[in-house]
Amino acid sequence: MSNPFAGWVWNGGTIAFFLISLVVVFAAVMLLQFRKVMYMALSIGLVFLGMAGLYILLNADFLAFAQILIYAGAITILMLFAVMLTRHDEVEDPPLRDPKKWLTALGCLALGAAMLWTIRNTPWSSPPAQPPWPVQKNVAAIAETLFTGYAVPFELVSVLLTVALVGAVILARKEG
Amino acid sequence: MPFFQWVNDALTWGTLFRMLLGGIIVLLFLLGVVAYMLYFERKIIGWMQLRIGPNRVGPLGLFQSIADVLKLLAKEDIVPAQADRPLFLIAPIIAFVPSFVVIAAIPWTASHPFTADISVALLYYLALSSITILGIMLGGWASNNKYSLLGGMRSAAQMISYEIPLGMSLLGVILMAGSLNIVDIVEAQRRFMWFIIPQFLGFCVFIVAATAELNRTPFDLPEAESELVAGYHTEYSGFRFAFYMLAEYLYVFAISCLGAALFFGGWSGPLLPGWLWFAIKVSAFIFFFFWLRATMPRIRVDQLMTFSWKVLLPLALVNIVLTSVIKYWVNAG
Amino acid sequence: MSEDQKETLPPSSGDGGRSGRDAASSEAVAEGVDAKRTASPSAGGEPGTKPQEAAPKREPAAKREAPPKKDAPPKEPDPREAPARALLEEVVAEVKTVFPDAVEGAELQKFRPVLLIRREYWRDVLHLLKTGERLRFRYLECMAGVDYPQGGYIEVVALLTRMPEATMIEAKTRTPRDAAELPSAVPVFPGANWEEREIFDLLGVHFEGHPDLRRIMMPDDWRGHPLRKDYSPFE
Amino acid sequence: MAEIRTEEMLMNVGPQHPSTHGVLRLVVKLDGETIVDVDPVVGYLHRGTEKLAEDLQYTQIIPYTDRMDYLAAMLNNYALVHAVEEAMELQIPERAEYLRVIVMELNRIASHLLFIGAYLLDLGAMSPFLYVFQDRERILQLFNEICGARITYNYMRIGGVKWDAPPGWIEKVQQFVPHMRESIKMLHDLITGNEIFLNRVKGIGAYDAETAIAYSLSGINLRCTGYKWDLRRNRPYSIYDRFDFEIPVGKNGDCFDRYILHLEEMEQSLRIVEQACGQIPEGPVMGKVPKILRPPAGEYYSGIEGARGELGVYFVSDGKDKPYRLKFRRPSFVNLQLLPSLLKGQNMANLIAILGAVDIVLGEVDC
Repeated sequence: MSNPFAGWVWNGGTIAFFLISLVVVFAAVMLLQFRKVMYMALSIGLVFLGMAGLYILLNADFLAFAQILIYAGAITILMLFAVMLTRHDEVEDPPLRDPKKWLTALGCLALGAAMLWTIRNTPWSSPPAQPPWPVQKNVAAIAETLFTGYAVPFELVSVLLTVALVGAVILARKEG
Repeated sequence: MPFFQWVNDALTWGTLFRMLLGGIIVLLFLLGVVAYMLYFERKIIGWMQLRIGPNRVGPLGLFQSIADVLKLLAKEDIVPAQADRPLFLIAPIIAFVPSFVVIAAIPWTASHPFTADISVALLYYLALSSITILGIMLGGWASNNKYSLLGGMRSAAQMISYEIPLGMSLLGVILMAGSLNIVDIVEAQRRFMWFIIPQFLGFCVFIVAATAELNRTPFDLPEAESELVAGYHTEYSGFRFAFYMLAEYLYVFAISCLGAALFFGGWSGPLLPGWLWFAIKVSAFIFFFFWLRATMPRIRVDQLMTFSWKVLLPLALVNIVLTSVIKYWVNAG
Repeated sequence: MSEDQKETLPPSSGDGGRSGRDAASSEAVAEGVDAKRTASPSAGGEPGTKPQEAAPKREPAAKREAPPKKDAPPKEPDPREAPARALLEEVVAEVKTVFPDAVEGAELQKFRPVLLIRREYWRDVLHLLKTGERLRFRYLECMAGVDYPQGGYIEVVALLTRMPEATMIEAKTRTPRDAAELPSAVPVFPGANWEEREIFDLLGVHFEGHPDLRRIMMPDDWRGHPLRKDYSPFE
Repeated sequence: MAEIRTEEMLMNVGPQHPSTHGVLRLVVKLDGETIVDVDPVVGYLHRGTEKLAEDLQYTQIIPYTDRMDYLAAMLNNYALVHAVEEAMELQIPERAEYLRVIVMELNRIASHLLFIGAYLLDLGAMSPFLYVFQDRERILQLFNEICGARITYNYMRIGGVKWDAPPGWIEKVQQFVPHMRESIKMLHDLITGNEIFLNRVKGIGAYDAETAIAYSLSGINLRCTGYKWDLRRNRPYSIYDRFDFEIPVGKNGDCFDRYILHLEEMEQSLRIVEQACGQIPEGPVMGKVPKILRPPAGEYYSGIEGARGELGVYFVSDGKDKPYRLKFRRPSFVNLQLLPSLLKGQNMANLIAILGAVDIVLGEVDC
């Protein structure tokens, strides 16, 4: 195989891609590594934020900010609330030395290798030179798709969420 | 201003330099804005309360806030012994970074130098500002102080609750302009009329939710001195405290910019240059927040929640429905 | 101690002469007050218009002597006195119908009826004074403790008011200094709570049945009771 | 569904806290933001005034009374002076009585003004605090002119007052009255109609007259329940029977009634001041009083209507020049007792609203 970096343009986008990927991987590792629940919640927030960064690089602005708003903002805060409001030892016990760990590591490596091999050998259809719609029309396109092609599923999801909301309120009422 | 239009350029040393220069200029400008916002807040509230306000440092006390900032920077950075040290140190930064980042989406003039032309600017604003809540909540928790914890919790609950009516109130404007981009919204107003008129209900919801989102009187519960001493930043001192203050005042500025751009036609106006019009409108908003602070007592925490969910949210929904129906009707007819 | 003092307000250490008088009718009490009042000029050289002159007789003899310059021409009886005495008689009679031997003494202090209650009856009498059909002194205006080391007792005073007439009477009781204990008035007057805590703190009177008897003014680990006359901070 | 376990939190509000009005400490047991239990801890300012008084001549005690309720020191002065005068049956010159009434009522206004300012500050509104200080400042100036002090007046003496009013003083007071009426109107406009304020105080911390009487509450804390009880009327002292004024009472016994009664009482005090300024005669300001005051032996109690309730002085004299025992019945101390039962089950934010409305001064609570 030729130079894997052939054809790369070192512009902001690519640098950002590598930086963000690094942050996401780092945050994901830290999430597993931390022993304090609070720190874990923060790490997962950082992962969400990094994913949003990747979406931006893919020109999916709307998705990116929805991701920040809902995952990095609301869901992380929800987790923090849950951590603060529930009583537990905030520190996990250190993991036991376990032979299974080595097996796990081997399995992970094998999985990684398999995925890499698959990706390299899949005949991808050549990507379009331009994104299918101009950046500015991103939101409008999503809206159009949602409310025309997928109107029924969208409405169904809305109903489901409303039911969940009402259910939550009723449960909370009983508690009080 | 092509000099600062670097977004789509290849990354060269020149681009990097222009990037950094633009960033530093905006940063310094914002610091100046915050410093003099503080000064005017103290002056204006002073006058409203029959006092003089700062008048010692420099002519008319103009350097007072600069002196205050210097004092804060020179202060010892105290970390309470029982605090969660890493979180305590990082929380103000989490709170403060998004406050600067959101400014990027706000166009100050028609050619908006320094401003990212983001297609989803309003969503961007709402999303990023929600990160600040994280910083405030963590600061309250990490201080290991009961007042801080209560303040942090209240703050998170309040800001989350009011983010929803705030976002909903913007939807009316978005529907009318047909875009999430603030530049497009301002342009739409130039063609049609200031959205304050057709979106008056939306504006009312916006201004209330914005005040709550900013934790300002009468919604300043998170830092209600008389109950929680200083709320989430009770234990903070020195420049970490300054970070929280900076974030708070930057959001005042940012929300005022947003209000001016979405409801009052942004930079548009006769005779005067665009940036001046924008500055005047933003100042009016800021003045309004100061004015509120000098007038209002504080609302109670349960009333605050009830108000958000039972009054503001339904109003915002009604506004959305009305706007959609009218827009559909106008388009059809 | 002079004999007229014994007649009106004997110390709680008890003397045999009391019971007979307690059993007597309200007129007898009133006469007792009168007797004191007429006796007092002869002792203090003061005309009969100053009923408060009776008070010092509870004090040790060394303290009680009023200055001789108080000699004044005899005055008319104060118009406030007659109704006050009538009230005193009425209250004493009411109390005695329920608790015949609860009242140890009765007098007028500056036109204010004063009842000295035997300490075992303290709470019951207060309850009676508060709820009694014709008494209804339901407002506890003030409570105070006074230390009398020479007499060996501490006096606890409760000033009760009938509302809305604003008629005030004073009920007091005595408890020995070295084992100061009284039934608490809190079940009767919730407002006595902190006053009793204060008396406990500063005078060391233990109020039995008090819901929350702790020091209130001094720190919890303070030793001694500052308002006692023999208190020394350096002990 | 699993049981949600919530933990009770013990919070120390005070002794250094912005809205405990001094060094009051409240140990609050919280469940979330709901108050489960409150234990007020007082005594941080205890100076042993009652013990000190036993070693002081009666006139020497007067400055100590200034330090009790330092917001209404004239009334404290008067409470002591009045008790001794009653005991000794002294004759007070007319002019002195009028001057006393004028300064006492002015002091009541100053104290109520501060209550309103501090209360609104507790509720998060800063401006009224500074507005009321403007008016209070004028009263303090008047006091400064008449007695040379702004807070601790030490103005009254047994038998009269220390100084006569300087020339023009009465006129200044007369000018102050309409000015103050305007200010009260302004305060009504600014505060009483404010929706947020009403929401925070209406129906909060309410109790009925029976409870108030059982807990020996006095002053506005009693009158807010609708029970008309003011010692100036019910047990007239000094020359209050010569003036025409009303006793405003509340209806619901809530924080709002307590707030509004302060404003209404100020208006009544202004009426008294106005009438007193019109009637004040010329003459001496100090009666004929023996050099050394020796109240005849006995027990005495006299209560006056202080700014915060019934301010009583109970003292036992053994015929000497010093009291054998002196006890102050401090209204703040007594009124504060009801606080724990008012707070139970309330929201944490209501703690401030309820505590503030009780209107305590810690110098008086601790004495």
